[in-house]
Amino acid sequence: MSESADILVEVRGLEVHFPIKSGIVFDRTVGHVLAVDGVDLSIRRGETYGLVGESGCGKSTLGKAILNLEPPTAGSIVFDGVDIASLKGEELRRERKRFQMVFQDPLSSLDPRQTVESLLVEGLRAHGMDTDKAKTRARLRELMSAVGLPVAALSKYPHEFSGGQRQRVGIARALSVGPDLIVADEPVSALDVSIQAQVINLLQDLQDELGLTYLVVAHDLAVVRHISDRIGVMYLGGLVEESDGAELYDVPLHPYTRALMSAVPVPDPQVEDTREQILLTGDLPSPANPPTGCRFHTRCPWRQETLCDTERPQLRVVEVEGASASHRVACHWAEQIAAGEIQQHEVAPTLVDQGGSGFGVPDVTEPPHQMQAGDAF
Amino acid sequence: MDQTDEPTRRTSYGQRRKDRIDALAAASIDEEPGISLIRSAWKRLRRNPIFLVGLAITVAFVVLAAIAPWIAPWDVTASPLLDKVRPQTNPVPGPEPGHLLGGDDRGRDLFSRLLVGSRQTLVVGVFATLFGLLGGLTLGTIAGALGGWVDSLVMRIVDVLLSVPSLLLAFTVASLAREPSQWTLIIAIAIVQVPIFARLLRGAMLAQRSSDHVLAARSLGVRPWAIVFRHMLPNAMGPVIVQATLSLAVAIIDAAALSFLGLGNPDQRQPEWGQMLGLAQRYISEAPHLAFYPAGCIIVVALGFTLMGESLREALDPKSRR
Amino acid sequence: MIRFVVRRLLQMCVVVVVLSMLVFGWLRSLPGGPVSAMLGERQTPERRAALEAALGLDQPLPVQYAKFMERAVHGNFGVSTKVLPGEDALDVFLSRLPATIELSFLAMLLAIALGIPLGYIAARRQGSYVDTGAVIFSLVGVAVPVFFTAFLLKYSFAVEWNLLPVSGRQSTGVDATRVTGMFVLDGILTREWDASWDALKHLILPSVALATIPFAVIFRITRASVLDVLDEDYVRTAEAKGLTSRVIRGRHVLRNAMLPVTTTIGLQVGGLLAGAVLTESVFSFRGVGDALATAFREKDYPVLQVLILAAAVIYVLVNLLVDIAYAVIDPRIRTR
Amino acid sequence: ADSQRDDGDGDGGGGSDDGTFIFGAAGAPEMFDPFYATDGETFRVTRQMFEGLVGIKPGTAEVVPELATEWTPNDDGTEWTFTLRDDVTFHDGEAFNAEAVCYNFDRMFDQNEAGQTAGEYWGYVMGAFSNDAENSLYQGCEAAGEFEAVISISGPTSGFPTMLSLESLSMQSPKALEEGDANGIAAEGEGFSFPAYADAPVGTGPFTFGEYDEANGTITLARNDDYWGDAAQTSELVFRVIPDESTRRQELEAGSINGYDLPNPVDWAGLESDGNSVEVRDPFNILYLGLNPEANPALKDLNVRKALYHALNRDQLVSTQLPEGAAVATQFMPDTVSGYNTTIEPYAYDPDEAKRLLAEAGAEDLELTFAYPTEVSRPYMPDPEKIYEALRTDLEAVGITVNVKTASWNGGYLDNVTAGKYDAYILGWTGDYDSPFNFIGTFFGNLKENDFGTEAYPWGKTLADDLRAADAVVDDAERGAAFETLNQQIMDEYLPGLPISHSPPALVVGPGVDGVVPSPLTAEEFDTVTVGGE
Amino acid sequence: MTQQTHRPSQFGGGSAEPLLSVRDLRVTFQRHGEEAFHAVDGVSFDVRPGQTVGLVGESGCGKSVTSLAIMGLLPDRGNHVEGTAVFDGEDLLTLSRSAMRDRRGSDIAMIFQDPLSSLNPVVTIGRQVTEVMERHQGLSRKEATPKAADLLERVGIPDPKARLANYPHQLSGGMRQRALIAMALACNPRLLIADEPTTALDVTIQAQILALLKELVVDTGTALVMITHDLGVVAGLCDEVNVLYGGKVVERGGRHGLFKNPRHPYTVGLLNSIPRLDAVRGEKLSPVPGSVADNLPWTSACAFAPRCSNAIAPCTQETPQWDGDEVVGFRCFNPMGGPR
Ligand SMILES: Nc1ncnc2c1ncn2[C@@H]1O[C@H](COP(=O)(O)OP(=O)(O)OP(=O)(O)O)[C@@H](O)[C@H]1O
Ligand SMILES: Nc1ncnc2c1ncn2[C@@H]1O[C@H](COP(=O)(O)OP(=O)(O)OP(=O)(O)O)[C@@H](O)[C@H]1O
Ligand SMILES: [Mg+2]
Ligand SMILES: [Mg+2]
Repeated sequence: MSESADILVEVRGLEVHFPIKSGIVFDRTVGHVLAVDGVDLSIRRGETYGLVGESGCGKSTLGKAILNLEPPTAGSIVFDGVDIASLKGEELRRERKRFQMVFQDPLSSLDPRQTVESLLVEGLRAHGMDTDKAKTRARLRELMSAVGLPVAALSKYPHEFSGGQRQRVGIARALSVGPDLIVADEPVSALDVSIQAQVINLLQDLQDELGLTYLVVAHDLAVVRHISDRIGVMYLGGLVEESDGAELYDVPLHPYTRALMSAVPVPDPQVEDTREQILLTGDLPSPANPPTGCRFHTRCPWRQETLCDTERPQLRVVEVEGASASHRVACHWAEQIAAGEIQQHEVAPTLVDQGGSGFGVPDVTEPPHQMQAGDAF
Repeated sequence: MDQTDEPTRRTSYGQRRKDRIDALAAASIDEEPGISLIRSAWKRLRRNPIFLVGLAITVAFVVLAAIAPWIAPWDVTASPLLDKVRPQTNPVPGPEPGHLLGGDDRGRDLFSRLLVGSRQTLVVGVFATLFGLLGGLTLGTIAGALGGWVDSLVMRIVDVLLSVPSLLLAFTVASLAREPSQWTLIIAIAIVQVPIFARLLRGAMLAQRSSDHVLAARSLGVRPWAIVFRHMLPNAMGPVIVQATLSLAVAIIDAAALSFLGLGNPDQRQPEWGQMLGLAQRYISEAPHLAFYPAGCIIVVALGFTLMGESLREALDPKSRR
Repeated sequence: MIRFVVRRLLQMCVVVVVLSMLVFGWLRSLPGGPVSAMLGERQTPERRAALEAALGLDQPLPVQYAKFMERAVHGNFGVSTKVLPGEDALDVFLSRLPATIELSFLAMLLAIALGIPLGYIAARRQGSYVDTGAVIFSLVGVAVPVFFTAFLLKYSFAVEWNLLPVSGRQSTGVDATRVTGMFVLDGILTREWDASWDALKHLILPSVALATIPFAVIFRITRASVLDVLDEDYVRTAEAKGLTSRVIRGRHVLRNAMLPVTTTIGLQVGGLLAGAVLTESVFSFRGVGDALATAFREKDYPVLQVLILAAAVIYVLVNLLVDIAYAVIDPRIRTR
Repeated sequence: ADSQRDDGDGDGGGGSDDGTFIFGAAGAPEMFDPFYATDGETFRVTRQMFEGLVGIKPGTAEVVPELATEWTPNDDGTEWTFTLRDDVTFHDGEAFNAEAVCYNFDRMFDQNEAGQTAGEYWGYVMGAFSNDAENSLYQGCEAAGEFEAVISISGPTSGFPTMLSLESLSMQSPKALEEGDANGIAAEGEGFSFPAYADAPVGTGPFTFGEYDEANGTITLARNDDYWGDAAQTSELVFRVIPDESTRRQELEAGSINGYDLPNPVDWAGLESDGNSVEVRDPFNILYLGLNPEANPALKDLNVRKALYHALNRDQLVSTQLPEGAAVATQFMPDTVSGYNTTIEPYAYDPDEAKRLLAEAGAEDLELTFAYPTEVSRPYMPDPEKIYEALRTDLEAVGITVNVKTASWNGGYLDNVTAGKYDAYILGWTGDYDSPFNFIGTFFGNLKENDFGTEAYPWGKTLADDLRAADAVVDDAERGAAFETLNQQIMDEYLPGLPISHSPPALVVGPGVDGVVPSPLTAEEFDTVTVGGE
Repeated sequence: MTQQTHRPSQFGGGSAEPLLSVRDLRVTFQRHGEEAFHAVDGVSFDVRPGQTVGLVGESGCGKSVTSLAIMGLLPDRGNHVEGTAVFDGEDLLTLSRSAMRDRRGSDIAMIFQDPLSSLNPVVTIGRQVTEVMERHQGLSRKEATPKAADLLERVGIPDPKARLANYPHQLSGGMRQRALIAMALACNPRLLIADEPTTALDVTIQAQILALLKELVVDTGTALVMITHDLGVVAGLCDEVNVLYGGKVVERGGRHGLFKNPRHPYTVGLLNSIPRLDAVRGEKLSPVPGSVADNLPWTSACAFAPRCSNAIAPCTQETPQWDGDEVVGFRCFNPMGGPR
């Protein structure tokens, strides 16, 4: 955030609330799902910003809101100097060629009735870039080779491709109008492991070639870490931590980030047998009725008597060893936790929903021993 | 011994692979042009005996209807057997050489009338479904595309229409006409179909509206009307087309019922199955075959369309592709 | 739940008022009318005008409607002109209702008792001859006109084999006490078993004829729904638990498959009312449908009005009941 | 289809001593006060319970004494003295006498507004009610003695006293009328609400009212054991309402009814061969093809109308479409009616002549809007559609373009005919009683309002006047001659419409039923019927 | 041959007899008018008491079909099963329907992938748990209910008594999966087959469920067949790992051996294509090229050959044979890594 010229997207106080309706004769709004609830973030030109979090925490909604595909309830999204959130109709439509989206499910995001060619030409046509037949043709070839598909694929229908190939088509479509920013919503989570890697590599190659800026949404921390320059961790509609990719892994500051990290299984028995695990109790509370104060306090093993349940922590830079100035965290007690001043404790199941009591996690190589949830090894 | 801990080897290994991916990606997409969903559904349908039976019936029916006037052995308005008709002793002349099924109560050749009767039946069925489809498409598209209060309004109207039993509604509409004709019949049946199509299409349109590929088109900046007509409508049409096939059967049965009740075309010069059935009612005790033939024809044709529609539905329903 | 019911009832009131206007306007825009029904060949413009004036039919439509509403508010829906001349139309409806309830009830019972098991069997043996046969049978049932079905039924069961009565509700000479107007029930209540049995025999053929369409629909929905449910993971789970096929069929397959069937049954009530018109006429069964047919033929406007509105109310109420029942059997709605 | 019916098993034989006669009716009676009734189904029931001053000889249309043993008019035919039977009591024990007769007539005359509209037959034959007394045929009734009633009318007419045989003008118990507030009819909404009397009729006939089981559609009448004449043969008479024609037949075949009216001519042979007897009535009706010169001016030309008539192959129509016993009509009334002209020759079927006449009239391209009614079956046209088809084919054969029109009987057909919307249409008439004026007077007697639009013709007024003059002739023979002349004129010079045929309506009774006397007026009395005995 | 399954002797003593021994399992789908398709093509593996055996592979490689075939849960028609699956001395594949019914749920239990769709939405959790006990242990519903509450408690569902009356939709995803596990454990099965039990769940919930499974295996000595496509899950849980490709086991090993020294190019490819939290950042992944659609038929080639970086001439001409035994082995002409 040193140079504002570097910043492509600047999101301030973004909120997306979905009304919950009900009524006797006429529907009234009786509440809101706070899908995104006060997010600030900025994405620099050319970087990959990764967004992680559990299902339902608002990642996709945030991604869509940034593209104004989901109209924000509040807040501003300044894209290269233009506030997208306030744009409407034709203006917004014309602006769209600068930011594109890649979807999670490659099949459902492609119109099953259109050939790849017409899918790709459509974007060009919408922005008046399809004036010259030969040029269009050349552009299509270019796109196909960029995503590693043969030109013959142009005349095929989406259902005739494999999952990975479909995702390539989806990427080609996003690229067709020459965007600066691509929001990729879980671009690989519907794909097989071996195919995932192909698509991740492709995304990286394209970024190198075309200087794209990415916002990658995923629930898989490993995937996000692999491709992101910076990572934001979301919990229940808000960012709880944001930092450079490597640093987040080395110095996770937010208890939720720690738990998330420790939950990801590593395909290495050695690591699996020895690493510490923080088992969270229970599930994500409902975004229609989020907990007061820190949204995580109901599941937090480091929860304190004060502040946590009354005041919502803001993202802030903390003075912790190894944490750089761009590392922000929304935790009242981040410093104390990092310093080991606050110890983990057992979390009782909360009112919000079904909690889980602790379970022993046996170590598979050594005689199993009981472990309390939240006990750090 | 694996390469995992050797970055250099790994890169080259990776590079090798990358090349292969592209080669492979190319290889696995054969050169022939793509097969649309419809074509692949057809491939499945081709092997479905139920569909084939339905198709055979339907095609036979359509072809017969097309060529009926030329192959019918007798002029349907002439009464070659009239001399044999005696109201009490021989109200309906029986079969004889040259008259396969005998005659009707006016001494007209029954077989010829059955053959030619397929035409009006087809016309009524097709046009009623077509008009119903058009009406339903318009309403459904408006409701599904615009949403909001327009949607609510349209759907309330549709609800009211749907809450009246269909035949009763058709009967009501048909009886409103001062002079029954083929067209009042068609309109009456079409109106009954409108809410069905509208609701179906609107549901499918709403599903499309929130689908990823429509979102994708929106994010591409495709103009709203183009999204409606290029993406939403074509994809929402699947269930509608299936319903249209089924509706053809229903339209034929309803048309028969209405002309049976005297609301159809009053002009007997051109035969129609429902009307023939209605006329046969009087002879039900003495000459039930007069009712039997047109009823049989209606049943078979309705069955043809239904079998086709049902198997189409199954073929297009992703759930049934096990 | 109560909010839901109140909401639906309010909606129903709106529907009924709108419908009453539509029906009122519709009937009066029909060609012909009660006057020509009363006068027949003796009709002359003069006599026509006199009769119209006497009946208030010469006044502008809104005035007529206003008068109708005014009377309706006082519980007076106009007197029947032809079905039961001189009787209040609502009373005509009420007096005919028990017969139709009796008939529809048995028809629905038949349709359900046949449709659901057959639908289940057809689904279990999808693609088999049983399945194909049942599907075609149900389609044929829908396509055959009621008068034809009725004729065949009467011909074989009543005339040829003399097993059942041809038409009517009770044999001549059976002296029965009337309590509810539902003859079978009346016989049971008064312990006049013969009368009850006789009335039941009269019910069988018309209810079979009336049941064909709901049977076909219930059969097909059951079949489709069972097919869907059989594909569900929880059925596989139940199999994996080694449960007996009886438990799987009842608790896991049918209980879920019945949900859409329940709604269908409600929707069929509307169809049953429509079907009763033909069936009751053909079987001389003095119910609402027969009254509707007569009223339409003879342009008995007051009765037509009451019958159509009543049908709409019944339809809405039945569907409301179905929705409530649905909520009761589907915990996903009940516990929300 | 042969019925394998077990004859002993019918429900018909049940009940007391002499059995029950169960008759299948096509519709329910409207009420039981014949005065307000208009339809055949009601009259069929009330006929068994009520009698008029004059009656009809069974099996004919001839007038015979009934409650009056004789009647004599004064010289100008305006005062009629009726000598009454002295052995008659009403079902409620009230005595039948001249006072009762006058009570009845005054009751019928003195109707409130609703009653005037509802009391249709009175209005039809008498013209007006007490509030408009000068226009009424009926002028008053006086009891000249206990059993002598004098009825005054405004002028002689062919219809009086025959019209007293009308079911509507039957004698009813004054006490019951009084107690049941018989005149308390009111218009309510679109219908009439009837007084209590309408559900509890009291007459003098061979049967007394039992009950109307509305829920089951049965009307039960019981034998009147105190009947002045021969007591009814069956102890019970039941009418079962069976609207569907084929159901009536099946009920008969199943043995659960003993007879029904208007069997489909198609079924006659089959019914007979199953052991039933089809009783064919003499035709007392006329089917005609109505023409309306106002709707189509080309029809104003007599030659065009004649051409149309020559185009019709009525012999073929009668033999192929109408039941046995039907006859080609030569004039607008059946031959049993006085005033029938036996010398009129039918118009020959001659398409060439038809074409020639059309050409002569310059109407080769004649286009006709020709209509028929649906959802109806009348005694004179069991099947309008079929008759229409035959007529249409004939018309087309001589080069006329026919625009087919239809509407249901009550759903616009009658209205459209009355309103003159069709160029041509088929319609007919069944006589109420034996009077020529009841036929042609009804058709052409009212110049302003008749379906034939005779006002458009130069001779229209003459015809109407002539008809009324003929009707006012007191002497029967003279009057007959006048009507014969008129019939001739109508057919030769006027031809306002084309009389087609007379059809015999039938009624059918099951095996073992005897004593049914078919009436041309379709007015059978069932007291002579016996059931069972096999 | 050196890899030790690290816990075979804890239960069943010595070199325990396999509890389940699958030999040459072959499942062929034959649809009307379509070509026969071998979804499972000669799979063999053993499961010993107390052992956790993993089946890993990409989507469509036949994992689920294998488990369903063992359970006798394949659809009634359109398929053909060959081979043997000996459980406790009996071949499950030839057992009568009713005998198989008796085994299912009592001796062998199964957990499915999607906890919501795998639970009957209109029957209470309690009933769905008790019905197994009623069926197999002859308990009455009344007797079974407290046991069901105990079970729910054991799998970590808080306030189990109240939960018995809940319907599946009233529980969260993790709780539903726990309930499913409770049902599977109701009759103390000796073998538990878990088909991707955590795929539909979030990582934090996945960790909870995996922890639970681990504990159960240890506590009860139940043998566990773990089906997953996630090598990470396998690494943390399994004693023995079978890698499936195109309906055949292409490599097998103890988890330490397999992860450290993978031999089959497919296993290697899989391992290399997973982004790892502990990997050096910025490194490119090395994906397996192509997709399953590129497979060759096993009949005359190695199905993996078209995607294989190590493919040599015989790979496209012959079917590679199993090189190894019931404990370790692979199916490759040109394996990666040095000779063992
Ligand atoms: N259109 C909508 N109307 C109402 N609520 C919505 C809508 N879209 C999303 N939500 C709710 O908002 C919350 C956030 O949804 P979102 O899809 O952004 O989550 P996510 O983090 O992307 O989850 P996942 O990983 O499952 O995709 C969820 O609780 C969801 O139910
Ligand atoms: N009932 C069936 N009929 C025909 N083919 C089937 C059937 N069930 C599965 N298959 C096919 O068998 C193959 C193996 O399927 P299976 O479900 O075992 O894969 P899987 O390894 O479990 O994959 P996933 O990870 O997606 O669950 C697939 O190609 C599938 O299409
Ligand atoms: Mg999402
Ligand atoms: Mg699977």
